[in-house]
Amino acid sequence: MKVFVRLSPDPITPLPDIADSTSGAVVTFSGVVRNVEQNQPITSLFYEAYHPMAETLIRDILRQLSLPYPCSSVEVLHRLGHIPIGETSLWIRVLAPHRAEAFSLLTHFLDRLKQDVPIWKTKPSP
Amino acid sequence: MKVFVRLSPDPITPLPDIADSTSGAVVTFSGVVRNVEQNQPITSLFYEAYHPMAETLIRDILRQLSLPYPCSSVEVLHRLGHIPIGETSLWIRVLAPHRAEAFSLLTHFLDRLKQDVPIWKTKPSP
Amino acid sequence: MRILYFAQARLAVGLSEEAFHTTESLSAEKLWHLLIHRHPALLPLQSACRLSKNSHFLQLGETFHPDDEVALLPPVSGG
Amino acid sequence: MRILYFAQARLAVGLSEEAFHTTESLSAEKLWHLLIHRHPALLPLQSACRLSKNSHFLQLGETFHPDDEVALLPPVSGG
Repeated sequence: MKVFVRLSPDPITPLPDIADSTSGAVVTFSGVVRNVEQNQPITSLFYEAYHPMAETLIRDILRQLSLPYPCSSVEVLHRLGHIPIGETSLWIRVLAPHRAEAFSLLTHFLDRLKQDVPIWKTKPSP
Repeated sequence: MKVFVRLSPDPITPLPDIADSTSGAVVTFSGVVRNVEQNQPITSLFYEAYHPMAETLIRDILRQLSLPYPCSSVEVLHRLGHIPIGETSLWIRVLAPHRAEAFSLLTHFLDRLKQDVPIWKTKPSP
Repeated sequence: MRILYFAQARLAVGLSEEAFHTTESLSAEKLWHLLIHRHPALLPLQSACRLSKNSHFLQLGETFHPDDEVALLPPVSGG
Repeated sequence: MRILYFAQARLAVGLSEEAFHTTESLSAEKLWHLLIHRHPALLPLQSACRLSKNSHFLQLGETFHPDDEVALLPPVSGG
């Protein structure tokens, strides 16, 4: 399984399409900063990461998940720093021969990301 | 829930981004014609639809699924006619406040699509 | 009555649609009987095909009327 | 030892990292005790924070050595 991970303060732009006629399913997830956080209106969120550990853990989790859910490619972009509402904080694309593996790997990865990977969002101090 | 459905022989190009700061999750699914179909190498597939019934059923299914899985927007593009391998036959984008509803609506919709909606793929006659 | 054939039904019959003249209402069983009489290649498809009436799946006990649009719907495979 | 503070730990301490001089190995309990002594605002975070040692979650029974990089990891919330 090809894995690409990038944590960066740059705005996220989706990666170019991958030409792969063995993959019948492409599933993309974008996480967008909403205008409310814990029921409070906000204008941006601040994301920080423990960078080397976060990237290592993301790769470890994807390697583990590729055993039950074999996919051909997973790309993960996570933006850090101040992100205004309406902009993308997380972008993930999964390619797989069939849709079931792609959805399973993606949803399990998101659960693990939000449980274990050292990335945090905080409201900017007023 | 906003619903957009288009069945068309034109190649699929993803719809423009939707600016919506109330939706924290955007999930996109692309179905791509693979280079094998039922273990046989192929170069294209032929898709046909019972057009008005297919579109009506897609809208009915989405309306039903929006009750347990409230999402803000669903767009469905299905290409018809001859589709070469590597090209997209189906493109679906779901926006929702949270990712759980988006994934649930999308995966249930795909199951129903492949069970009930009168769209067929056949191998082109040699 | 207008009959639409899709996918394997279209390939079996060699037509995507045809007119079917009847002056009376027909049950699904009676219609299948008449269609298979006209197109014997439909016989192996009968058990797998669903029927629609005017763009809706035929409900149990519903009958077809002379002006209906009927479609033979083999197992679907979209996506 | 180098201590990294993230998110609520960073906000409580007012620093994102600091040096912590020790000549001996420390258990997690001992390190928490010393850090809370220096930064009392960390006390309410102790039960929720995980610790890492050189970019890995601290394993049960592992100790910290004078050259380690230690991070205080509040409950994560990425995505």
